[in-house]
Amino acid sequence: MTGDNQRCAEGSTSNSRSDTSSSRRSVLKGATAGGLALTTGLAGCINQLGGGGGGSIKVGSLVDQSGALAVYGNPMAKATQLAVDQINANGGLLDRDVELVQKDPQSSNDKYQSMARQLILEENVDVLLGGISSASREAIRPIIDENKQLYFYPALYEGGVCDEYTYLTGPVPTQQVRPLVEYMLGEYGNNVYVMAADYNFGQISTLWTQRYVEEMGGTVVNKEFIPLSVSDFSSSINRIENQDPDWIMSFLVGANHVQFFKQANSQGLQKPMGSTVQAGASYEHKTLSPPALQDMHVSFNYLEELDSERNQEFVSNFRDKFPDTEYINQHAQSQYLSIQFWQAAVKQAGTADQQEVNSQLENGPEVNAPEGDVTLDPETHHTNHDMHIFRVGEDHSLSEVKTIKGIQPTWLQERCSLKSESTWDDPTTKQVTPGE
Amino acid sequence: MTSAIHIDDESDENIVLRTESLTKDFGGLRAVDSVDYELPADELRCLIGPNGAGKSTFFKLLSGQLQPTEGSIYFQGEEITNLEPYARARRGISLKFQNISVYPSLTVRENLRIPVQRHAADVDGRITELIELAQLNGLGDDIVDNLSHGQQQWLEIVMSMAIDPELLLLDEPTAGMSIEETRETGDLIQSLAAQGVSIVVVEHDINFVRQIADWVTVLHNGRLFAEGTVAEIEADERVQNIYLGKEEA
Amino acid sequence: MTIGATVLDWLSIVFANLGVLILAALGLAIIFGMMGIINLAHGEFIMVGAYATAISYHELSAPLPAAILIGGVASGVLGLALERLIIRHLYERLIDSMVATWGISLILIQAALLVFGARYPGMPTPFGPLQIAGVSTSMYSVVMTMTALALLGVVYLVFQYTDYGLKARATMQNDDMARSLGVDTDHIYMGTFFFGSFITGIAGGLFAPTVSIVPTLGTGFIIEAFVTVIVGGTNVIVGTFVSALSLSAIRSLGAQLFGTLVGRVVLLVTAIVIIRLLPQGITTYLEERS
Amino acid sequence: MSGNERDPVIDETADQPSPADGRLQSLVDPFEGPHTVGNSPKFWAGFAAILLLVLAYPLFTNEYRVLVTTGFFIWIFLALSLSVIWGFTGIFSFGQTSFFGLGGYIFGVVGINLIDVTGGTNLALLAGIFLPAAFAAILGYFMFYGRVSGVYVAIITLATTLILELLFSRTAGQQYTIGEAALGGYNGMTGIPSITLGFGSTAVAFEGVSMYYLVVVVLVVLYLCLRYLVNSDYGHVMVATREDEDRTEMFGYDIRFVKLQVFTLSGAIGGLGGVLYAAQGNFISPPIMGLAFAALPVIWITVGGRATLLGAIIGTFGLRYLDDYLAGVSSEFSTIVMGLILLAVVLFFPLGIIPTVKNSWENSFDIPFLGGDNS
Repeated sequence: MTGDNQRCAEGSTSNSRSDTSSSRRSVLKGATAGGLALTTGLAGCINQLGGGGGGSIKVGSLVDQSGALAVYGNPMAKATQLAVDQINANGGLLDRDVELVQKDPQSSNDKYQSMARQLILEENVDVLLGGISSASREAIRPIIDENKQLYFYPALYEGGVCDEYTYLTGPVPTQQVRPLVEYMLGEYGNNVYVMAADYNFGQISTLWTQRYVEEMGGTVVNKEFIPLSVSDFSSSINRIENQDPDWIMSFLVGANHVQFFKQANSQGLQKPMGSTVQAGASYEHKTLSPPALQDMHVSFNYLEELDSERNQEFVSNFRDKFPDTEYINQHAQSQYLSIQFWQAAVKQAGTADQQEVNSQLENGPEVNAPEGDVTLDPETHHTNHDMHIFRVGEDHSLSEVKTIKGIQPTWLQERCSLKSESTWDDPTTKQVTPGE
Repeated sequence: MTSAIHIDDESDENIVLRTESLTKDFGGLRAVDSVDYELPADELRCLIGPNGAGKSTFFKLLSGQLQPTEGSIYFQGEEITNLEPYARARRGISLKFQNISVYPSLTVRENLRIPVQRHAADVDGRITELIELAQLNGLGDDIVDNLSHGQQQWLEIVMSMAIDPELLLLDEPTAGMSIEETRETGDLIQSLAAQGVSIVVVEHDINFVRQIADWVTVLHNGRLFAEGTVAEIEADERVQNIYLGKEEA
Repeated sequence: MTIGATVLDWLSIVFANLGVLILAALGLAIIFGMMGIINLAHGEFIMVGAYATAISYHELSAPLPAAILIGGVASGVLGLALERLIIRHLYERLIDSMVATWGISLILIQAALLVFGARYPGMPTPFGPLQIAGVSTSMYSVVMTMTALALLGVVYLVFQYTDYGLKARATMQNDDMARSLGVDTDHIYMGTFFFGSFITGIAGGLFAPTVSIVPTLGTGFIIEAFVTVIVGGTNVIVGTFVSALSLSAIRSLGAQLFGTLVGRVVLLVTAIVIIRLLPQGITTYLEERS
Repeated sequence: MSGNERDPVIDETADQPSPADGRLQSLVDPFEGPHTVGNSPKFWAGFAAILLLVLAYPLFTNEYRVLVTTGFFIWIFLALSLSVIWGFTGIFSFGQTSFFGLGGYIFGVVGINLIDVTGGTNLALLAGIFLPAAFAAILGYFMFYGRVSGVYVAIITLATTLILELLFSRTAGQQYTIGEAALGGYNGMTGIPSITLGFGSTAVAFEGVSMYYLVVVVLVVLYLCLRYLVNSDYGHVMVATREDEDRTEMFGYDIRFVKLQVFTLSGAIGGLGGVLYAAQGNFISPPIMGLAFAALPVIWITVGGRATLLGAIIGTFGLRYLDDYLAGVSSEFSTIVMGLILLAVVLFFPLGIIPTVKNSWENSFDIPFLGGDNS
């Protein structure tokens, strides 16, 4: 009985909740007043059995291709398609076709939840990828934990997720912020002005920035949090000019916030800037007309401009298949990388069964991804990345100024040991924040 | 300059409604200009005046729809100047609006149920009674929108009676009616007056005024211009002039 | 930071915000004030104006003023088409016009995404910085506000001194009466919707150099536009100006002192308080006083 | 004003109703009246049939469809909270999502903190209903006793829900934790317990199929209560206020207080919907109070039909099903099709689907739609 039918026996009866809420097993879930649930469970299974057997291995993917986050999601959707097509092109996986079921939640957390349920409970996918904003990840993680679904979250984020079923192929602040702060303090001076999007990602990244800046002897002269819907920065630009910092650290996210760079440029604000989101994720250097993003320094594990031989091949394959691609951002490469890790683990495990694949993943496989050779960290389920710092020129061309090899998510390693302390049936599923 | 002649000097408690220098400004325009008005109980009186004389504004001040700029209003001896409209209705003031205000999408019976259910014990009995009074027999379940203009006016008059008021204010009850309907409205109003409710009617049609009332008050440019019996007012040359637009206040 | 500099800072921001609010709200005020149509697709008319300006700037390399004009015409024509096809049946049906324009908004955003992708190349902000008495502001924002005030003047002139303007105001007060006096109200509505959309397109064109050209760019303006129009009350010119001035003054004060979030919340709270104190908006209050 | 026109009375005394009908009739009598669609044995038969179908649905489908359908039913609470004030009392509110969001967040905070103490979410459920109702009462007093009406009520309520969205998306830091429950800022609050009634170990958690039945039962009870309300004397005053405020006030009704009471009730219904939404998804985030969601109930009611509870229910279920289906198909044209549908409904079903279907049915077949004798 192959993996994907196992859920049928397990899914409708087991109910281990994530440890934060009540550990009470749901009595009613097993047998409602009319005893209907039991028959439902079986009924639910009957139609699944038919669909199981040796059919294709299913990969589920949720990326926003419309609404405010489409700018990040379009390249990601193409990257997933490319990865699956490449697998099928050379013989599929374990001699079975890989079928991609990719949906567009239209930048709405509500749709993320219902589509995650559809992919897990109805499509019975063997692995789930996707989620762009931290909000969408947190919206579907309870559903993933409840149904023991193997899940890869590709985007860079504020860090701290320690979840048995979740793997994170995007970088975390320890990997992105520390090297960037170190470089910028060295190059431009100790007074930093932080501009951050006013939600979890912006706030926690600012906490990390403050910690590293102070650790390295600098001072954060001001921290400003901007709601996602705000697009007017005149008061902020005035404050920056008055406080005259050495450089600015930016965690601005979304189409509205991009206007900060245009307005700053047109108001004559000339300051070197650092960011873990600009260019590499939302490719402003492609869409803003120069010199708005001049003197911006970004630290990423992946940029389309990376001039490794392996990346050039990846980029040309990508653009051959999708000529109208605007930019291949970090999120897209991480989708591709997630499938590489999953593929390696499935081959190792010899089955698509999620529990087996999970234990293989916890052996810390190494894959040669477009960004370079990367390994999975067994204890935190995060990825060890090389970090590249690029500077945006006056004509918005990118030039690499520094590379730091193999950075591990050290802070999380002290607080999260999934391989040793968490198991498939008694999972740890929490998110740790710097305050703790 | 008012030529009010008080024929019957009533003592205070017999006055059901009194206003003291009641005034209302709309920006620069003074719609009602310090009007002193008295209505003895159980009287049926008319209020006339050319268009824009302030009649409707005066009624809206009485009903509480508008707040006066100055002056005060007394009802049955108590001041009600700043009382909310619903509180005045509960004390016994009822208004029939200038343009017909009934519930067009509901049936006649449902229209009547709204005022009646708050005031009568035997709701259905009272409704049937009022339907007859409004000469709408057999139309109880018709949608009010389908009734004729006159029928809707009668329905509203009867609805305003349904809350057993002490004082009934009727704002142009015969507007848009045929001669025959106007006469019937006159009979209806007189039959209501007979039930012991004081009534003030705003009207233009002088024949209608002659038919129903014996005492008339004339408003002009927001001020109380003249008061007296129908005959005196008809004979008063100055009243005719303001209707012909000759005389300034 | 001397007090004077902070006040100057604040004034420069108020001036910039004033321009944005007037531009965002003027087209809506004309359509909502005149015809009682709640146009939830107003943000998308701004987006169409911005796209048309960006496209004509990049593809036709048209100079900025010409590109902005093209933006205005594009929105105007779109408005005209939608008025003839859909809105014409919805006059006097305030709520239904809202649902219909919400549908139009969904369609326009997705269509822009399909045709131009998630992000269209932006435009440089012209003129660079402006230094006045130690306060640096963007020259373009000054130009925008001046243009906004000029547009206000144009709209005033059109409504006060043209034949169309007279008929339009008559139709606004009482369309049945106007019709009985021989005014072809159907044409007036068509013309007014075109005029409102044209002004909104011009606003979109003016915003183009300061925003990133994405299908959802309109959503950023719709709340501020509605609040400005509602608080302004019935008079299109005076109402829009006075409410835009007071709202931008209060918002920038909040933003200057407590940060942008407070600025945004303060704008909404001010709108609530003004509506509560002047239930018919500022203009009726002014008219009563004049 | 759109309302449902009715044809002259069809005299039904011809076929004498048997005693059984009599008892059935007296049972449903309080739920029938002029302000609801469907007031006859045929309607109730149809109602019972559909209810049976709904109760049996989980037998024929998988757990995912049950969860999704429960979600559709939960949205109906939001629609009914608007229908009762807008459809029946003429209060056009654009901010019902503020009660929905508040209900969800309050249930989350109280639930997370008490689930391991009392073993149940009883207090959380009550708090999620009564605190939004209290908030509605305060907001209602502020508006109605200031004689604010018409489109201005819509703008104030819209501004309120947008302010709530802004403030809640600001609560991301550690300091925004109430007891155990982290508000979570823009990422939203996670770990919200399912509805668990009872105390200690005997408490019963409602999830999956059992939650489906709970929601269906609560929805049916709410629908019947609202039918009773709108057909009662109080309901007449509500409809009268909708039709003509000044006229109704001059009959001695303090319409400010009437609107306040109905608005408070609508806050409670919206809060209940938010509680069920948060409990089912074990999650709630600020966008639920944003502009996109605030506009939805207005659209559902306009499409379904403004002056009918049934219209609100059918309009909401239909559009949510369609939205889910189109998103599921994940074609690039999903939102365009939804936009076209909204246009079509507004242009071709001006009164909303239910009233238009009712009128055309009655005009063509000349028998009351759903067998209503005078509705």
